[in-house]
Amino acid sequence: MTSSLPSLAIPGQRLGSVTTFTAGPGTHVHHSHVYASIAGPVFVDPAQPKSQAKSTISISRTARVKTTPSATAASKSKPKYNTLPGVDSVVLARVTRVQKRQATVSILVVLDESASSKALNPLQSASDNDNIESILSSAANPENHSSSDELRFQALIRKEDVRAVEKDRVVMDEMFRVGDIVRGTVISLGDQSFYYLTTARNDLGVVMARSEAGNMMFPVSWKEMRDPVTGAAEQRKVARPF
Amino acid sequence: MPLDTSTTYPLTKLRLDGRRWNELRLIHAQISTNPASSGSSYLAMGNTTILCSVHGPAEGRRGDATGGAAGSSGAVVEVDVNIAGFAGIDRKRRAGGSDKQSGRVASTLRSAFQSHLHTYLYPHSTISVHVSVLSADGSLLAAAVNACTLALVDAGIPMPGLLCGCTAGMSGSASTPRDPLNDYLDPLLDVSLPEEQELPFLTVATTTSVPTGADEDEDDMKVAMLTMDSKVHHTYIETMLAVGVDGCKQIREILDGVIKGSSQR
Amino acid sequence: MTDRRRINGPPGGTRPPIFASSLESTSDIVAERPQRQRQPNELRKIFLKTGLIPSASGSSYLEFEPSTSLSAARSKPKSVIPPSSSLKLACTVHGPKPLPRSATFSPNLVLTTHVKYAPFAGRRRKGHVRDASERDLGVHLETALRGAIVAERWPKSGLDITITILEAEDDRWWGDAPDSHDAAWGMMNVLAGCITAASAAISDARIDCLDLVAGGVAAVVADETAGRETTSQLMLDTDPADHRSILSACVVAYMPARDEITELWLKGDNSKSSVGTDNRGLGHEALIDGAVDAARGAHSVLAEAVRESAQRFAGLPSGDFT
Amino acid sequence: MAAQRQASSASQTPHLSPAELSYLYTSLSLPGTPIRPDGRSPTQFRPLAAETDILPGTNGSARVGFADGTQAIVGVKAEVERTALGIQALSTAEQQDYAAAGNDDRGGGNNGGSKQGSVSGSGQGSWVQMAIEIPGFRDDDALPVFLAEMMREPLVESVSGGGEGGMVGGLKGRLVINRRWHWRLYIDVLLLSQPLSYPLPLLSLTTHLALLATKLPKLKSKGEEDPFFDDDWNAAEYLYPRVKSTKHSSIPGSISVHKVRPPVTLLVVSVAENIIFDPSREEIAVADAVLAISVTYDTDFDRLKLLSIRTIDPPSRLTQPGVPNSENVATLGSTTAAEESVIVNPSTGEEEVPGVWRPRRGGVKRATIAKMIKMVLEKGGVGEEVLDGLEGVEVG
Repeated sequence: MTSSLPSLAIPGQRLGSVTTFTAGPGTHVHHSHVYASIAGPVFVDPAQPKSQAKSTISISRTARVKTTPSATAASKSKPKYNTLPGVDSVVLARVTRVQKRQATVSILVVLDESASSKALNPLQSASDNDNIESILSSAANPENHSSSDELRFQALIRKEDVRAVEKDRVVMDEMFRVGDIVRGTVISLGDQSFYYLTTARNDLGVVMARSEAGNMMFPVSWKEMRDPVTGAAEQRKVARPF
Repeated sequence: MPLDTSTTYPLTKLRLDGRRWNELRLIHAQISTNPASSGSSYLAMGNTTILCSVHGPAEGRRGDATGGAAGSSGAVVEVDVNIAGFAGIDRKRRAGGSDKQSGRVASTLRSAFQSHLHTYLYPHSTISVHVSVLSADGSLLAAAVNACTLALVDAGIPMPGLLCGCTAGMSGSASTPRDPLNDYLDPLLDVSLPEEQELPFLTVATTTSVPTGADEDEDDMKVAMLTMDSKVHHTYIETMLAVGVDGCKQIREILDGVIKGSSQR
Repeated sequence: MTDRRRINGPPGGTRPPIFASSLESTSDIVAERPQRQRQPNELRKIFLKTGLIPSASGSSYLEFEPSTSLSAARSKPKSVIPPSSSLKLACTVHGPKPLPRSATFSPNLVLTTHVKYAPFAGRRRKGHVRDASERDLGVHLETALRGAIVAERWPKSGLDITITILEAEDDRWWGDAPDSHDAAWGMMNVLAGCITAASAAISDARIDCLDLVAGGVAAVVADETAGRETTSQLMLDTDPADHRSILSACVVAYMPARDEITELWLKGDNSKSSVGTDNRGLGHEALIDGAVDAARGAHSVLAEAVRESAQRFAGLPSGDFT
Repeated sequence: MAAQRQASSASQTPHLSPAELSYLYTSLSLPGTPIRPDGRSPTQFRPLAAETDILPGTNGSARVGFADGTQAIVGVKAEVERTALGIQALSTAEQQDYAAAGNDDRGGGNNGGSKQGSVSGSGQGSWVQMAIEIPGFRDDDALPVFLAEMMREPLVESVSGGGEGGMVGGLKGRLVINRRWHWRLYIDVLLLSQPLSYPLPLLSLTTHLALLATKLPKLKSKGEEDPFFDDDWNAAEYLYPRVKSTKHSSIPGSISVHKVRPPVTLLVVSVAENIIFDPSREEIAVADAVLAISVTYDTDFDRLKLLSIRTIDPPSRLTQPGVPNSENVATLGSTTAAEESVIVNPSTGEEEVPGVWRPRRGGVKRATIAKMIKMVLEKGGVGEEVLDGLEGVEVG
């Protein structure tokens, strides 16, 4: 079955019948056949032997070569059709504005669900072509705001979505500062201009921040980070460090 | 035959198109010409042809600068004038969709009607007027005022009275003081395009606070708009103005007839 | 806005004077006209490569093979004026990116196309502001691509496709008077090139498409080699400079896998010609079919270029696919 | 306003819900007998009111109004202009043979041209200029530009045969005064209100009527003289010449008919297997494919001929998809998956749930295009019907 499939497909190439395959990411169905819709290597997720589900055929958007997708990742992750932030995707975002009721962030990277449980993999689908490390290192100093913010998707973290407990006591200024790098998950595609993010989980929140003195800070508790040079502590909604 | 009024008029006492000094051109008007708008009109003064449509009063566009604070006390009048490429004698290609002339006409109309209409009845709303000039043959602004009035009446927007415009010129350059003994210059009513180009003229629009009637009093007549771009000795102004105001009165009766005629149908 | 402060040269190229004494005979001018060396159903070779512009999420470069007379003139120039031109264009795709703030919510990918001739692309200089023909091309291209893209997979985002035409096709042989055949036939070739190149660039940007959409041109030309008799003939991938008279032409954007046309632009009066069939009314069908055949040819190049870039991207050694 | 400009070719997409779209599509795609929202038959046009020669200051003008209140006014103005000469015209007498010989293969138009001797060759397409003004659009926005090009293209392309009452070299040939002078035709199209549907049919019909009514002053000069014209407007000649009616007795009351007529551009959409003419805004919103087909009357063969085709981006590609109940969170569990069996749409090959709207994607089959063209061109088809209807409009 797999042998009849090409290792590499181009858009419009017929991959198989819908009677044997389910169309996964990177493919579409036309006249009862699965066709490729992007160019790239073809992957087949074999069906669970006991279930009646068909094998899912998909085309990888990433340049990873020949990593057999783990069964856990395949089973839990919903099919993802694009590199855009979708509901439940984990993103890294930079805070651009902090208001009383909400913080505005711009999304830097969309992480794959399968990878987010492991470590940050720099080769994951990035929302732009820049290297992830360069984005993050340049991110924390506010002077470095380039016009490329215009090209990034904007998102909002509303006050009630910052943390799961004591939602009414949240003071936005004590949670985020402009320039922080935040890990969050998308709860809604939102309106015409903003996605909505939440950080109401232990592993979500500020992951990188600079102090007022401009030094990278390290987390000391779930709500505090400290400057290693001056020793001053600042308040943040800190993501659980790994 | 020399084709200008200043040389032929003193001899014949007839203007180029055969009119006497106090004659209007033929006015033909119609209202409710366009069912897609709140109010519309078609007006032809001689060869000057204008279509006008009114939309509103409607909610102003959000994010519009005029829709905010200015509109809180009353409706905002927006006027958009479009002079068609084929309106003049030579076909004109306009850059960017509007030119100086249409812009000036639009702003004059806007200020005239903004103060004329009972805008206080419609706070936070916009009355947008679209004027299309299909054929321009003089007295453009006056004809536009009349067309707008008709369209606004058709749209049912309250106003104290009909706003009627007319032009008046002098049959010569009128650059020297007027000599009461040897007064050879006649004022001319409702100037056409060739007259407009060679002679001084002014555009006046008047209104009455009371609707027209037989017992109309001169005192009720108000000048709502007056523009003049040409040079004329000040002694002539009074004559021109008097003729223009008289022309407005004639036009008011015509427009009145148009409105009443259409409502009977 | 024209430069009023100095006296500029004429905007179009001027023809150098040809002195009667230097001409052997008046037929010399006729001899200069490039002749089509290809078979009626033979296409020009296409060079297509993707991923050349690193700052864009997808890009491609397309070039048509110069005609024999042009390559001859390049190697051994007889005149400063090249006899014909061949299409060269670059396409960049930016996005998917957020829509501008003023835009309304869109559940689909919003496509924007810009086609711009470089000022030096044609024989007549183009301004920096897009003119009517460039906007017209942009709309055609948008129609062609929108049908091929699976737009609902990219909500709330926009895709900008920018095409710069570096060398345009001529609308006619340069020596002909502008009235000989004045319709913008070269524009149709340009559009076909734009469609093919944009399709490659979109695929390079990994935007979901139903199929690679390829552009093809066919035309009915009045044959002049057959003496005084005016026989018309269907030609694929016509170079307008080769032909004295093009009666009608057609460009399609075609998806071979689905046998569907996303864009069709046909113009010209082919009622006088009897192409393919005896029924004169069916001339247009032969024309559309011819354009589809040309598009199939372009598709094979397109597929190869996309496959090549996918291999490079996936790190597979070339040739390692079934 | 900004969003409107963005939807360049598709005109405005009406804000219809997926349910409405699906309902429209289903009723329009009923095999054989589509049900249109306004009850028209598939080939029926909307009623319209037309008048010509409304503007004294133009060479020809027309006004057409649809019942929904959208109106268009077209004014045609002609100006005399000096002709820029090409190599051939500049060259010496011996090359003239060559020029004439070369022109011969351009069909009947130029044969007539060389017969007349002094009149050289054919005109240029650039002598016809077209500008479209639509409220709410700048005149260099994509929609007006695209529409103007779409309507200008068949106009300059329509080369028709000579003969009695014919037009030598088509419209372009008609504009030639002599070797050094020609007419330049400005066609200004004015849409008086924001279009409620794709304005092409309205604009095309109005332009057609305005051109029929267009007159050019009678030429008094001869040959290569600088042209001068008869002052008498009554002596002016129609741009599209008329002949006394002989064959076309079908039109009652008309004494003179046009042998050559300007082209008309028809808007045709396909919904599933059905072909629908003159679509309203709602109909165009669910169309699978939209074509603009320009035709004119072919005097030589007494039938219609095709001049140009353009595809127009169907707005259905930009619509919002519906959510089938099986995927809808709000109704989850109330319907089983079996109730909503996915079927394959026979015309598009896409899988869809009946009653759930999916935006169209993909292109159009060649067979569908051929069917659309055939319906326009065939004898007694829609194209003839429209041209005959326009002929019935009292002109001049």
